[in-house]
Order: sequence, then structure tokens, then C-alpha cells
Amino acid sequence: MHKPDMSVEVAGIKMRNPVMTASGTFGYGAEFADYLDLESIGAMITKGLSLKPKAGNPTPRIVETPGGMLNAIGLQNVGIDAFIAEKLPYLKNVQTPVVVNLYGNTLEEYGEVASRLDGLPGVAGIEVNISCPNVKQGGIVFGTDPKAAQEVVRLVRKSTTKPMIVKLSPNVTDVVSMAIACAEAGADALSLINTLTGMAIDLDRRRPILANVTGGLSGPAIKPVALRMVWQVAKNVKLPIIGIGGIMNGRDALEFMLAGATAIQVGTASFLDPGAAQRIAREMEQYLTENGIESVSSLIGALNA
Amino acid sequence: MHKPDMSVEVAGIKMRNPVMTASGTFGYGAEFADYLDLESIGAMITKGLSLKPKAGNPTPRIVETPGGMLNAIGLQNVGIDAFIAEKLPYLKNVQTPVVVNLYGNTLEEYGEVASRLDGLPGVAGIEVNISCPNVKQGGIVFGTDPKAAQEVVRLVRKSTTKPMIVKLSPNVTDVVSMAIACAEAGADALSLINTLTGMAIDLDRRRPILANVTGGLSGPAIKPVALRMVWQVAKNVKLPIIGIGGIMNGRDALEFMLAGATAIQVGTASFLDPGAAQRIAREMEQYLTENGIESVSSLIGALNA
Amino acid sequence: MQFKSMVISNVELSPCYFRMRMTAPQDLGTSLPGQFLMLKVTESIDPLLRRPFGLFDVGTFQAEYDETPHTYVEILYKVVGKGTRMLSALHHGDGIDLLAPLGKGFRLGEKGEEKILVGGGVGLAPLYYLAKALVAQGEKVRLFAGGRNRDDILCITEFERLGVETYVATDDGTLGEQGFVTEVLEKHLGAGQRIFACGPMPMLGAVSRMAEAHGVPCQVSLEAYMACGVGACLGCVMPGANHSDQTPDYRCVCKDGPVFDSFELKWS
Amino acid sequence: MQFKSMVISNVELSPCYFRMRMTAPQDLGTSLPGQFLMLKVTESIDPLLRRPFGLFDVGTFQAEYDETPHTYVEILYKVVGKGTRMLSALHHGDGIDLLAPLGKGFRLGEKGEEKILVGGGVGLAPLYYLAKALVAQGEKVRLFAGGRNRDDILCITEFERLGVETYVATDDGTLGEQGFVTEVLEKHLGAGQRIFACGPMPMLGAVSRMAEAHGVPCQVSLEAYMACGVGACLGCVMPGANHSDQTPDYRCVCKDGPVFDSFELKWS
Ligand SMILES: Cc1cc2nc3c(=O)[nH]c(=O)nc-3n(C[C@H](O)[C@H](O)[C@H](O)COP(=O)(O)OP(=O)(O)OC[C@H]3O[C@@H](n4cnc5c(N)ncnc54)[C@H](O)[C@@H]3O)c2cc1C
Ligand SMILES: Cc1cc2nc3c(=O)[nH]c(=O)nc-3n(C[C@H](O)[C@H](O)[C@H](O)COP(=O)(O)OP(=O)(O)OC[C@H]3O[C@@H](n4cnc5c(N)ncnc54)[C@H](O)[C@@H]3O)c2cc1C
Ligand SMILES: Cc1cc2nc3c(=O)[nH]c(=O)nc-3n(C[C@H](O)[C@H](O)[C@H](O)COP(=O)(O)O)c2cc1C
Ligand SMILES: Cc1cc2nc3c(=O)[nH]c(=O)nc-3n(C[C@H](O)[C@H](O)[C@H](O)COP(=O)(O)O)c2cc1C
Ligand code: FES
Ligand code: FES
Repeated sequence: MHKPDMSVEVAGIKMRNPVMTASGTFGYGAEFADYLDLESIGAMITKGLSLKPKAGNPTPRIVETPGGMLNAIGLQNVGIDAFIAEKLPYLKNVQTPVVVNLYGNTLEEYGEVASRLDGLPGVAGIEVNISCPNVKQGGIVFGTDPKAAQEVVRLVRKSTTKPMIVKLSPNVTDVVSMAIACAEAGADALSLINTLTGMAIDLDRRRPILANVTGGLSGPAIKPVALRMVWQVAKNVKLPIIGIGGIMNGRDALEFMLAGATAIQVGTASFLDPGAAQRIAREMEQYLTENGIESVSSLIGALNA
Repeated sequence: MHKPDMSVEVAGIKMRNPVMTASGTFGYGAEFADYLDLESIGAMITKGLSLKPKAGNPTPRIVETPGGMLNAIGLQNVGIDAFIAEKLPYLKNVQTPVVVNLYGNTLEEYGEVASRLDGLPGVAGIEVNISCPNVKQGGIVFGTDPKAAQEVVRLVRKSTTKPMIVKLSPNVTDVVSMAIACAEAGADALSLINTLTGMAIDLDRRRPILANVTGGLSGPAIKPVALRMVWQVAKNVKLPIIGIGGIMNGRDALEFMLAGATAIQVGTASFLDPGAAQRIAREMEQYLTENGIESVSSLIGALNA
Repeated sequence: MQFKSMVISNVELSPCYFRMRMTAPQDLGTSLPGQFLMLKVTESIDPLLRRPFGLFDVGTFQAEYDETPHTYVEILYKVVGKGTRMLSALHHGDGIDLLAPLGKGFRLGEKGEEKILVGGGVGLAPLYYLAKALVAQGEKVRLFAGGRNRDDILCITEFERLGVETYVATDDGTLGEQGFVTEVLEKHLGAGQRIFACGPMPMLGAVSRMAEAHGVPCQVSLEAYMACGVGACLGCVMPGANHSDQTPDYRCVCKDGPVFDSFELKWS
Repeated sequence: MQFKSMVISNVELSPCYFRMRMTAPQDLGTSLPGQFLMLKVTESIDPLLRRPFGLFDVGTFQAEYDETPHTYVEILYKVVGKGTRMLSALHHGDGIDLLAPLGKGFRLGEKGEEKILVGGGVGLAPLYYLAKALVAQGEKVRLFAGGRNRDDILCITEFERLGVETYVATDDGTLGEQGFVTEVLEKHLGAGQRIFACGPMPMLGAVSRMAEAHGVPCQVSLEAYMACGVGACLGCVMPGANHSDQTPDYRCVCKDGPVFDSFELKWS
């Protein structure tokens, strides 16, 4: 059989395969260049960017949990100027679309970051993080209230002509109404899920392990919740969906596509195996080859349910 | 050192230790009598009971997930008459408080089941399941909307003089406001968390694995989410709290107590180790002994955060 | 009961099929054919749930270090996923946590009937311990074993050594007759027999229809996804013959089964 | 780089302390003292994250089956939790996935300075490979090793065989002087020295204050909870000397460290 067609397109971003790297788990790309071929994956999403450099939370910031991990990085990032000056030039030389994940500490800041990125060559699209559970002033409000989310998305929509992905929080009663609200406000695509808010305790010291007390749960543990949300949103919203949450291998990735995702993101898996994103793309292709499936896009939403 | 004092009291239910068995994971008690001493644990909670016998969902009903499992039993149960006739007599002979978990397919049914149980000897208290995510007509609406929850809780309150525990769903944006709503409506204690809604897919057959498509996630995977919710609720609500979610051993149990729980429930762990509840109580006691802690209740909410 | 067991041996019989012997308390010696065990492959949470396996054999052995006979249980299993793959990596001396014996076994039936065992693939496993019991009781036993190809046909010699007459069918004809085992079986069905079947659901359905047509009593041993194995979680249920949404009648495979009279169940 | 390695040996040195040798690609031969590796104890998700360990030794060995020298890496580790407990159960021949070498190592400093190594507990581990490099360069090396009791004091003979002068202190006096290793160290500090320290944070803080007081340059090797090990997750950061919420200055222990000049960091 000839090679299966692995390409997909999300909101106008053409990718050689559906595998993107999840924000905050792949640095600014260069960190992984020794471990995989950055030109073998579909797209790279960079660490959440804000207008100014941001210190983030005190440490400990991460802790392992059963089948997962909590992080409370607190959106530490270099800020948009340093990103443009120091990180983007490297990324531009990589023939793989770069999507910039962004957030604002205030509503206005969302707009400002988006405008600064608009028209910037080397940025294929933006992913708006309305869902980060770590920063008190930040995403949490926007990400769990449909009206607040709409405000952010509308403002960002006005501030950019780039493809706009909106990233949803799972910490909500009704993810579908959040998705619909973001769709109506002008999102080109939706990515989900961000982390579930969780906590870990050091029994002997009688203290939370994370300095921030709570953090975001990621990894295989959350996969069933992520799959469920992707499936619910795909049934109810027309936009392309990017599935995220606990994807460790090609089979996991393809399950998200059956549930309705057009592309997927690899997060925590890159910590366990820095070559995970490339491996997952290869495993997906292998599965297609072995099963005589000609194009990966034929699997999108192909679940019989 | 003398033996530590392991006793706790929740809503007037006196228990020899804080370990309860979680509804739906311990049958009607008798199933585990070969594997542990039913009189070694704090309390038993029975499978969710409705007015009439209930068939539950088609199979498959369970599937393993990373660090957890999904179930979509669909609240199959013998119904209240058979419970009273066939199950309760056995339980009455066990010198351990029995808490009956109940639900209604309608608002009225909640009230009816509660009245039927009121005054029944051998029932130490009731746990109202407003949170089961499996039954379309059932708990889901009540469990995710504060107003609807209040209606149920008020009605059940009127229908019973038994201690009333209300069991909360984690599938909500704001568990604290759910907790406050239930407290205001007359709950004597709160138990949390019930399962997180999730999904699993059979890639090769392109079908959901569960006949019900989605199910409830339990087990170690959900522990960080459960701990976080217990901690949030404990900070904001005065009622005693029963912590549930992924408790596998004595240390897990004590972490929930630090977070604010007065007692805990053991669920999925009983499937992996049918003697889990007894073992966990023993491990908790051991920890206290080794650390010179005189009473387990001194740990309730003792987290420095 | 729940106990810590030690792997005595774990041998690959044919590609992907293993036979594992484990130590067991003496009480296990009275386990019934058709009962099963559940084992925890690892103490870790991955995989989380126990895995169920039929009793392939139960017996005693002599240890080097003492005179008293020790009890063992054996399972015959196929590597199909993560749990069985990890199981296949266990060695002599490894510890393992067991629940056994679980469920209700086969009822051996009347003396003098011809006993017909029907096994599909690894469904053969519980039939060996059953055959031993039947033979010990002096019964005439015939085994019909089916599989996709010859690699799925196991331990036929062991059955023959018991004096069991064996018939083999494979889908691809690489061993025995080509075709479904039920086709071979049909030719030999008649009065005065009793069927004991274990295998995939479609095979069990076919066998039970055939048995009914010939008026032959038939017990089937089922598989189902299980969590607790003791009748508590209600995860493993199968609809009984009269089940409907209005008149629910579910049976627990783990507790009411895994062996059922074929007429007890609803065959879709 | 990422590679599959094989355990060569895994020996318990004292209660809870193990020394494990693993195969490595030839390139690892040029690893620097102070660099570390991250290993995945199992392919399963429990435990999920890699575990970081300093390079205790790197060298070559001759295999039986061929003439070319093969490279090995060694770690010295203490069993403290689930990951290290599982690690301690690995045997010769077991496979393991490694990322190495990671981070920035010790800078060896000027020729002729006296090199002072300070190790607290298992913080001794990376100092052995360092001592080897320093001795190979012809330096005079002294080691100050501290621990709670004698079981925490490891491989002193190995250091002595390199020609390192050793000083030992334990909290309970069961080996060497009784007291903190820093108390012993203080008596021997002076000009013309350079300190390399690894151990618990309070010890490193004390050493670095002492070094500053005596005007002795000091490098410290830190530990932090890590997820990625490559500077991507920002989980392992430590505040730099000028860090404040207004002027954030976090350093990645995995990438900018684990070795830092003591003046680079903020000591609370
Ligand atoms: C009563 C009973 C007796 C059995 N006897 C045998 C036997 O003697 N020999 C043998 O090889 N197999 C037997 N099985 C099937 C065996 O339990 C499964 O093959 C095994 O659980 C697969 O585990 P896994 O981790 O390799 O597969 P995975 O597919 O990774 O398992 C995922 C989950 O699905 C469950 N599962 C998958 N396949 C089955 C199945 N066919 N039946 C039940 N649960 C399943 C697993 O237990 C686990 O919870 C029996 C099953 C039951 C219920
Ligand atoms: C750069 C570096 C070098 C190290 N070198 C050595 C060494 O040479 N010898 C040695 O014995 N130990 C060393 N450690 C510490 C070692 O990594 C931990 O003891 C080990 O990760 C504990 O794993 P566990 O599963 O047994 O413990 P658990 O407590 O079960 O681990 C839970 C989580 O916490 C993390 N964790 C726990 N303790 C530490 C710690 N002290 N430092 C970092 N993460 C921790 C684990 O990695 C894991 O993610 C080093 C740590 C770092 C960062
Ligand atoms: C250490 C870490 C940092 C993260 N930082 C961000 C971030 O800056 N912005 C964002 O939108 N998501 C962030 N995430 C969430 C991931 O992008 C992803 O949504 C989540 O980890 C679930 O996927 P996974 O289970 O594959 O890891 C972060 C996750 C981790 C583990
Ligand atoms: C098989 C199964 C059946 C359950 N049935 C019920 C039920 O009938 N009523 C209820 O309130 N909770 C039910 N639960 C939820 C548990 O009581 C518990 O809240 C949940 O499993 C989380 O705890 P765990 O992680 O310790 O299992 C069920 C859980 C499982 C796994
Ligand atoms: S497996 Fe739990 S009831 Fe059968
Ligand atoms: S461990 Fe990820 S940045 Fe250091």
C-alpha cells in the first residue's frame, strides 16, 4: 500500500500530520531539538505568552500523582518582546507551523498580546488560553464563565487576523456551552482540555506539596475526561477540534480523532519521552497502514455512537 | 504508647474509625464478609437504592483506564422493598453503622425513598446521591445545579429524621457553591466526590467501550481532584465532610483528613483488594501510633495551607 | 479467599498462549471445575484491576524441602493486552495476589450421560479441570476444540491422556477439520448427552441453540469485564432469559456464573 | 541524548543505598562531573515521571564477547519512595530508558587550588566522578562527608583510593566526628581553595555562607522536583540572587544547573 495521507488542516493551518505539541510542555521548541525532528510533527505550540515577562509561582511547582502530574508553573514566560527577539528567530527556521499560546492577566492584555502577534511572520496562529487554573487574576474567570469567555474571544478576534484557537478548561459543569459561546464569539477552532484542578498533600509535613497549594492535573489519568469532552463538543459545535489530555501513543491519538478531533496535542508525554510527538505521529501512520486506511482525516468523528 | 483513638462522629453517626465503604463498591456488605471483618470498619454505605428495582444499563458497564476505571452501572439495584426484606436483616446483625445511599428518578421519588427509610431500625443514616452521572433522567440535573440540589435536599430533609449526608458531584464549575446550597437546604454532612464523567473508545471497532458511551471515572487517577474539592469545601462550609476519591491506603486516607474530611470512603480500592477498607483503617492507626498522634480527629483539617 | 501466591512456572505453550502454575492454600484443592480466580498482576496501579482466569487445573505437588503435599492452581491464558503481557513476564518465585475460587462451577450432571465438552480458543482452559473431574467419576468424555488456526489448539494431548476422545476444527484447516467446531459438534449430538461449553459468545450462542434443538442439556461458561469478582460492583452482568427493561433480570457472571444453564440466559 | 540502556549491576551498599551500573553509548564518556541523567524506572505509568540522578561514575569496561571497550554510567542512590524502591529491584539484564547527560556540570577551576568537596548524605554521589576528574588533573582534593549516621556515609574508601583526603561527620557520631559536616569543614577553610558541594538545601546554604565569609569560590549542586529535565516545563526553577516578584529571575535546575556558583542563587 502507498503511504497513508496524514495531513490535516485546522482553521487554515496546514499540518503534515495531526500531532501538535501542547503549550507549556514543549518549551519554545528548541529544548527538544536533540530528541526529535521538529519537522516531523504537525505543529508546535509555545509556552503561554503574556505581555510582560512573568515570574510564575514559587516552587515546588510540580508533583507526580497516580497516572498523572500536577503543575503550578504559574505561566512563567519570557514576555512577548523576548519571545520575538530570542525565540521566534529559531522557530522561523523550522519548517513546521508555530502556534503561539497566549493569555492576559486582564481582559485588555489578551487583546494587546494578540495585536502584537498579528501580522508577525513565523506565527501560523494563536491559541488563546482562557483556562489556566493557576493564576488567580488570570484565566480562571474567563475560562469557566461563558459570558466572560465570549468577551475575551471577541476582543482577541478583533485584534488579530491569524487563525485563532480557543483552549477550553475542563473545570466546568457544561463544556458544550463554553464551546458554543467561544464559537459564537469568533473562534476558528477549539482545543481541549486544559488541566483539571487538583491538589497533593505531604502527609508527614502536613502541607500541600505545591507552593501554590493547587495545580493542574495532566497525563494519562485525565484521558477519559478529555475524550468525553471532545466527543461532547464535537457533537454540538461545527468548529474543528484539537484533542488534548493524556495522549501517550498513536492509539490514544486516534481515539481522540474518532471522538471528533481534527488534530491532537501531546503534553505530559513529552516529559516521559522527549521524542513522544514524533513517535506518536509514526504510530498513527503505522496504524493506518496496517489497517488499510488511506487518510487520517477519514477517522475524524468516525465513532459509531 | 497506648492505642490511638480512631473514633469519629459524622452527623451523629458514631464510628469506630473514619473508614466507610463507598456506595456501589461494596454491594450490600455481605459480598465482602469473607474478605474482611465487617465490624472492623467505621461504616458501610450500600449500593444506591431507588423506590423500584432498577435494571441499570446494558453491558459493557466497566472498563479500565489509566490509573482508574469507568463505570456505567446505571444504578442497578434491588429496590427498597427487596432491600428491606433481603439485605437489611443481614446488615442489622453487623455491629457497624449502615448508611443507605439513595436516589430518585424524579424529585418526588427522592422524598419517597427517604420517607420509607425514615424510622427503619438498622439504618444509621442516609446518603443522598444527587450526583450520579449515568442516568439521564436521574441525578445529573440535581447534582450540577445549586437550585435543583437544594430542592432535592429540602424535600429529603422533610422526609427523614435520619442523619442526612449529601453526596456531591465533581462535574461542576464551582463545588463550593453546590456545597453551600446543600448545607443551607439542611444537609447534616457532605460526602465528595462522586465520579468524574469520562469515556473510553475501542479504536479497532470504532465504538465507545461502554454501552452507555460515557461513565464515571473512579480510582487513584481522580485523587488529586477529590483532595482539592474536599479542601475547598472544608474551607467554606461548616458541615462535616466525608472525603472520597482514589483512596488506596492509610496515607491517602489521612491526606483527606488533613484537607478537612472527618471520615473517608473507600471505593475502587475494594475491587483491587476486597480487604482494603479494613487494611486502610489499620494503616491509619499504624501511622498515628508511629507518629505519636493520640487521636485521629486531631488531624481533621490540620493542613498548613 | 484472598491469598499471596508464588509463581511456580510460567511456560509458553504456543505463540501467545501460556500455562502458569501457582502455589495455593490447601483449601483450594476443593475448587470446582468452572470456577475462576482473579489475580493482581502487579502491586502498581498499572494495570489497576484484577484479571479473571478460569481454573485450568488444581492439584498437589511435592516440594523438595518437605514431605507434605502442596496445592497448586494452574491457568492457561492468552496474551491479549497489557495485563496478560505483564503476566507472561513473571518467573518462578515471583509473588502474586489471588482471589480464588470465585463463582459457581459446572454441575457434573447425571452418571452415565455422555459428556460433551466444547471449547473455543482459550475457552478450552476450564474444560481440562472439568474433564479430569468427569473422568475421575467414570464418565465418557468427548472434547470438541476449535480455533482460528493450529496455534489456538492447546493441550489436546493432555485431554487424550485422560482418555478423552478429541475432535479438532480450525477456521483455516491447519489442524483437524476445516470449519467451525460447532459444525463438527452438530454431527455428534444426540440423546443421552450433556454439553459443557466455553468460548466466544457467538460460539456459545450457536452451541446453546444446537443443544436446545437436540434436547441436550447445556451449560456455558461466560466471560465479562469484571471489577470486583464477588458480585458487588454489578459490572459483569448478563441478561437472563426473561430480561427486559420493564422486568429486569440481570445475572452476575462473577457470582451467579460464570457457568450458566444455557436456557437461563438471553441469547441475542 | 535518549537511549535504551541495560542494567549491568545493582548492588546494595548500605541499608537503602544502592550503586547501579548501566550500559551507555560511547558519547557518554565525555559527560562532565555534576551532570545528571533521568531514567524511566518502568514502561508503565506508575511511576509516571522520570527520576533524576547525578552521575556517580562514568567509565569503560571490557565485555566477554568482544575486544572493544564499552561505556558505562553509574549512579549511587538512596531508596526514598516508590521510584527508587522499584529501581532497587532491577537486575542485571533489565532494560531501562535513559536521558543523559543532562544539565551543566562543575567547572573544575584553576590549577593549584585546593579542591574541597562537601557531600551531605547521598549528595556524595556526584562528587566521586568529580574527584576522579580533579585527581586526573593533578589537583589536591579533600572530601568532607556528612550524614545522619554511619549508614549514610558511602564509598569513602573509593575516594581514598583516588588519593583524596577524607573527613567524616555524623549527627550521631557513629562514624567520624559527631556533628554537622559544616562544623568540620569550617576548621579547614582558607584561601586558595575552591568548594564543590552537594547535599540538602540547609547544608548548601550553610556552606555557601561559609564560603562567602572566607572568600572561597563555591559551586553547589541542587535538587528539585523535575518533569522534563530539558528546560521545557519550568517545574524545577530556583530563584536567582536578584529574584523578586517584580524582577523575576528564575533558573532552571535541570538546564542552567544543577550546578550553580553559590552567589548566583538566592539563599533564604
Ligand atoms: C470468568 C472468566 C474466565 C476467564 N478465563 C480465561 C482463561 O482461562 N484464559 C484466558 O486466557 N482468558 C480468560 N479470560 C479472559 C481474560 O480475563 C482476559 O483475556 C484478560 O483479562 C485480558 O487482560 P489484558 O490486560 O491482557 O487485556 P486488556 O484488553 O488490556 O484488558 C483491559 C480490560 O478489559 C478486560 N478484558 C479484556 N478482555 C477480556 C475478556 N475476554 N474477558 C473479560 N475481561 C476482559 C480486562 O480484564 C481489563 O479489565 C476469562 C475471563 C473471565 C471473565
Ligand atoms: C539533579 C538531581 C540529581 C540527583 N541525584 C541523586 C543521586 O545521585 N542519588 C540519589 O539517591 N538521589 C538523587 N536525586 C534525588 C532523586 O531524584 C530522588 O530521590 C528520586 O527522584 C526519588 O524518587 P522516588 O520515586 O523514590 O520518591 P518519591 O518521593 O515517590 O517521588 C515522588 C516525586 O518526587 C520527586 N522527588 C522526590 N524526592 C526528590 C528529590 N530529592 N529531588 C528531586 N525530586 C524528588 C520524584 O522524582 C518524583 O517525581 C537527585 C535529584 C536531582 C534533581
Ligand atoms: C508543566 C505544564 C505547563 C503547562 N503550561 C501551559 C500553558 O502555558 N498554557 C496552556 O494553555 N496550557 C498549559 N499546560 C496544559 C497543557 O498544554 C495540556 O493542555 C495539558 O497538560 C493536558 O495534556 P496532557 O495530559 O497531554 O499533558 C501545561 C501543562 C503542563 C503539564
Ligand atoms: C462500580 C461503581 C458503582 C458505583 N455506584 C454508586 C452508587 O450507586 N451511588 C453513589 O452515590 N456512588 C456510586 N459510585 C461512586 C463511588 O461511591 C465513589 O464516589 C467513587 O467511586 C469515587 O471513589 P473511589 O475513587 O474510591 O472509587 C460507584 C462507583 C463505582 C466504581
Ligand atoms: S465483577 Fe463485580 S459484580 Fe461481577
Ligand atoms: S525539569 Fe522541566 S524545566 Fe527543569
